[in-house]
Amino acid sequence: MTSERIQHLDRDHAHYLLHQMLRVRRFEEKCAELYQATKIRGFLHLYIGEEAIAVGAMGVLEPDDAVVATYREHGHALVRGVSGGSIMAEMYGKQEGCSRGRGGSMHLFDSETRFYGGNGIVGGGLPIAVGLALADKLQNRRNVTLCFFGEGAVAEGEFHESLNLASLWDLPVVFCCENNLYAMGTALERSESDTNIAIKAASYEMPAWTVDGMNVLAVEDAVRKAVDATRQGGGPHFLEFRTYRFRAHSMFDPELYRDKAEVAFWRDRDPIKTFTELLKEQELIEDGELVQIEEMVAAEVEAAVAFAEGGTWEPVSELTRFVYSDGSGL
Amino acid sequence: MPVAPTLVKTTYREAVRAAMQEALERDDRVFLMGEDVGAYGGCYAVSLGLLEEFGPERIRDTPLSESAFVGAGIGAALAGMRPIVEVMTVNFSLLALDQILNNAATILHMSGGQFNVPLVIRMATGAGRQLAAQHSHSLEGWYAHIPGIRVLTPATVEDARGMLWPALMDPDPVLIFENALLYNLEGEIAEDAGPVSIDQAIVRHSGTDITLITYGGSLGKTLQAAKELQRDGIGAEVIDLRTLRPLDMGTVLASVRKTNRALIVDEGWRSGGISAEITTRLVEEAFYDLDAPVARVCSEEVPIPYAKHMEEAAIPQVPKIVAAAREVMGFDE
Amino acid sequence: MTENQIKDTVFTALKDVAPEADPSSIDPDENIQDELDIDSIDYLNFMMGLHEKTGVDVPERDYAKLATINSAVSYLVARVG
Amino acid sequence: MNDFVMPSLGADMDDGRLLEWYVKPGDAVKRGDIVALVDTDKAAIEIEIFEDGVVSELLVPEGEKVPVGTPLARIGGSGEGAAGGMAATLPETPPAVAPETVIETVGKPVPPEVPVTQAVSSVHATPAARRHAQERGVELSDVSGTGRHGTVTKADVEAVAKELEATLPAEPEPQPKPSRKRISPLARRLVKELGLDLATIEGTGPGGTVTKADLERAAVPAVPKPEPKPAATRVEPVKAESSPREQKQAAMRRAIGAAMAKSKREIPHYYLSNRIDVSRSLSWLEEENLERPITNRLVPAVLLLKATALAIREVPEMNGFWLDGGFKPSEDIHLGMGISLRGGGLIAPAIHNADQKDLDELMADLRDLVKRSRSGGLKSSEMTDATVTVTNMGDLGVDLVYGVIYPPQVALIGFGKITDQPWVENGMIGARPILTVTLAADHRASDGHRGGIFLTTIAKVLQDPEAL
Repeated sequence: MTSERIQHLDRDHAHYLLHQMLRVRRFEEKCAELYQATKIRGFLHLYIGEEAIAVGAMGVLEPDDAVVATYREHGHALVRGVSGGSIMAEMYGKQEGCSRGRGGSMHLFDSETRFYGGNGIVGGGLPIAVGLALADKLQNRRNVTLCFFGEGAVAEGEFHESLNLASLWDLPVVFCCENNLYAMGTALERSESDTNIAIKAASYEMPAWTVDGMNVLAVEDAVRKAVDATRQGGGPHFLEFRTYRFRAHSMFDPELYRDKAEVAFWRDRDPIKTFTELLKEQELIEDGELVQIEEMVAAEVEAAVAFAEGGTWEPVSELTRFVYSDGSGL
Repeated sequence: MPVAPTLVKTTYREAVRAAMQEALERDDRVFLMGEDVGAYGGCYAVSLGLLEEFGPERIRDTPLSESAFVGAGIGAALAGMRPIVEVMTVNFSLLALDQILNNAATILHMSGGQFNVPLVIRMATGAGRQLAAQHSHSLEGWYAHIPGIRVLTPATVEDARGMLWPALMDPDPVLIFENALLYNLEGEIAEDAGPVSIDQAIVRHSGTDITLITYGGSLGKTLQAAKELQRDGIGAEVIDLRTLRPLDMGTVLASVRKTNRALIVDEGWRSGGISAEITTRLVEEAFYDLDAPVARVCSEEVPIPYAKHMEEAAIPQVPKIVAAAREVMGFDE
Repeated sequence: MTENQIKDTVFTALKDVAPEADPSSIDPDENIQDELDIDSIDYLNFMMGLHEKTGVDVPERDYAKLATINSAVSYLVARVG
Repeated sequence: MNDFVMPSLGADMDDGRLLEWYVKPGDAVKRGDIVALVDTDKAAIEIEIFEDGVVSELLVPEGEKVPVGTPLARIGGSGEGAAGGMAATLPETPPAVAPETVIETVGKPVPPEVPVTQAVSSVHATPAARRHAQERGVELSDVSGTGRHGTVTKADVEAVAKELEATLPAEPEPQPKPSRKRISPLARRLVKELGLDLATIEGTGPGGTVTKADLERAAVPAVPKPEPKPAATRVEPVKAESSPREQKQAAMRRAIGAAMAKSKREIPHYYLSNRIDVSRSLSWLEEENLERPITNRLVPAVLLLKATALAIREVPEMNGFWLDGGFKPSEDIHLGMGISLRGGGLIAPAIHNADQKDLDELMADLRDLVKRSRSGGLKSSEMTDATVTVTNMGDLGVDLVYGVIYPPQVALIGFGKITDQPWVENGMIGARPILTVTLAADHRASDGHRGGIFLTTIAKVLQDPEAL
């Protein structure tokens, strides 16, 4: 992070970034608790440790831009503007959830914010992002599609097919690879012949950078550059964020594949901790303000849980709704 | 006095092309993409000339990446376009199965009704051209297993011409299976032939003794079989399902309630196929109207072989249909 | 009607309500209902059968007098002309 | 003071073994701390706590396996300011809640010294073993499993079944399935609709199958079918084999067994009984029968049937079917009349709309049903139409019926023998003819309160026989 960047850091914006990261962190900590209390079921993949990426990226987007995410997408949805209550209700399986309880943790959708879902299939979202961008291009709209996926997707054919197609057709899509080093339990060097993902992307003739995903300012800068260039007609861009998830892959993961020293090393680089320290050092935040932010976040999480608890179960009679648009079961 | 419509001679191939041409003219949101649909003119020459007429933006050649371009079709549909994605043949559609099954068919439901996918995927299907096991699949019944998509199997020139537009206007994903042997089929249609239903079966030949239920590439053979049965005094009613999902059981049941006998002709494999589904529904809904067990003529349970005589033996043929129908009627040959 | 004819009539009436049974094989002094496992409806049908064949209308209070084959025969013998 | 409970780490996790405590009583803990190592079916996983406080007591010792939701430790109020900064500002976490489902099945928290695994775990058995056990009448809990993790396998069940067999008189060999007359579904329907006698119709279809054409040939004018089918002309008739009576009975035994096993397995029965003074009914009946020729006489059962039908009008929850997880009440009251067949077996044909019939009509129906039951002339609709079943076992000398409901019906009413018994009324004792009526009802469709009203209504109606 350049000192120049820090010098230009606006106090309000700094608070915004910290606030957003804490929202994601606290929200997900609550999710873990509720999962163990069996309020939330199914798969629950936590984003804790990777918050800087969603927070740094979403702030750059315009309202009409589109987002495609993965099954580790609570943070993306929350920062993109999907309400915590509707996300929590979705995880509870309540009909007030952002997908009416049809999707759960892995499938958050929101048409208001053009949030095209968490996708449960690794690599499954990339072709859709290409298509969204194709539609925007064909209709001469200046929107950009941001497509998130993990480094595990790089091994899938859809990664290569999609990058190729996007580049070939010069589509306004920014690929955001969240490289947290493990595809479930498989370390990157155990699955890729070349672990430099940005290099792979560059071979498809698109600008590709590697970014420190634990630094929210670095993320923000990189995404802004990529999105601006893409919006100007510069074609697809690729960003590889180096990051780390602090928690297990999912709740039922004994973490046999990585050692504690490695986790501790990365925890030391906790994007929230380091950013808070930076702000204190630069006198951009006071302890009282920090407490205030935490209180705001706690209240929001509490309200989200209350909203989910107060939600209702969709009547089973609606089971076959939304299989077809006319409501029929065919 | 009503004026009889002017009939024009055409082929199945030309009918599909005319349908696409019309759609591209009528609606800016429509575009065609797929492997070799542009410069080559389509593997089966279905889109020949369209590139010249509509340009590369709307007639898009894709790389050989079924998953990406079918997925891109889904994305484009989500964002307001009305794509026609041509997957060269059903055999290659398996490379896009994840996109079709996990995305196209589920997004409406998974999003709680927020996002629909108005996408049309066309593909050639069927055996009969000595292309051996990897190029001879009939998997349309397989796709009909999936809730969330619609499966059409036009068997006539009229349907080839008339099904595309309503499919494009349907808010949900529609798969159109064109039996490759039909592309050269000739027929006459009204010069101004318009859209046809995409959820109703149709009686192609009336009869009172037995109902022959079929679709797609087997329709012609079944009609031929009906003619031969007629010579034996057996009146066979032939139903063209036209769509495999939804299955128009109303039409099928009405016929079976009349004839009390049913035979299904399906180029798909027997085990777990659409013929099994139809049989089950007949048992569920018309058990007491049956005067004989429901019978089936399906493909033999083998990968389709290359040698001509072996391939012919593997898929439904007129004599097999006639024999099966006679057996149902109580003849012991 | 001779006593034997009456006995045959009783057997026939019993066979009508219990076709699978062989009345001639049961102890003529045992309770018919128990022996042939017949219920009140069967018993009523038995009475109706006797009525039809002999013309004797057995009042309900006399049912007990026709509990066994022998008692039924003597009851009827006394009443059939 | 809150409980720290065994967490659920996945929908497929039912219990966990506490391998190791990382804390001891007196230790301060804060939200997010790893406090124990738990072994699940998948792997050992470190578990965290979601509140701040001090461990006051460990409730489950190391090595023990407990269900999800079981309290593992008690956590006292936050004695020490645990973490500074962010964590400290969090609102107090509500006590972790054990899932309702677990509470229901597990009951109270189990004290640590009890070997919990045995107390709560049911028998592990393979699906085949379960089915086999049911078929062979073996209690699974009597079988010791030799499969993986002590799972009971089919072979284990078979071994126990063989032992049991050795101690019990040998069962008769299962009879081969009686041959069934081949008849097309359509013809079967028409035979029923037209009330034809299937035995008199010769099948000329393949394998001697009776088809609609055969019915037409049997000169039944009601069968609409103008043009004859070619099939009709050339198939040799094949006679269906007649089935021996024993086979028929064995088949019936099996059918009854299957229905009753299903009933006992699926229907939560509750039972109620009432003793009823039937002196008024009986004396009225005696008077009535005096005036009637023998052909018109009534039996007491008719009064009971009518009384039952009228009581059902008052308490409709007894009448109908439990289908697809819900009670479907029936508007019509079709009383299934339990009729035993001599030589074994039981059927329950229906008297239709019993509540709308007078006593003479009911009597006629009853006589007709009994007669045809015995001779085998019942229509299948009569066998399947009943909306509730009545069984009168008084003729056999039975005092009290403990009924088994015939699924999918929801109630069975049983009448016992009418006997003279001491009866107290207005403080005076006398001998009265007493009948015990019992109700076996499906607790999913009704409860004892309504059942009680139902029986009381029968008793009340029987006190006023003129009105029946």
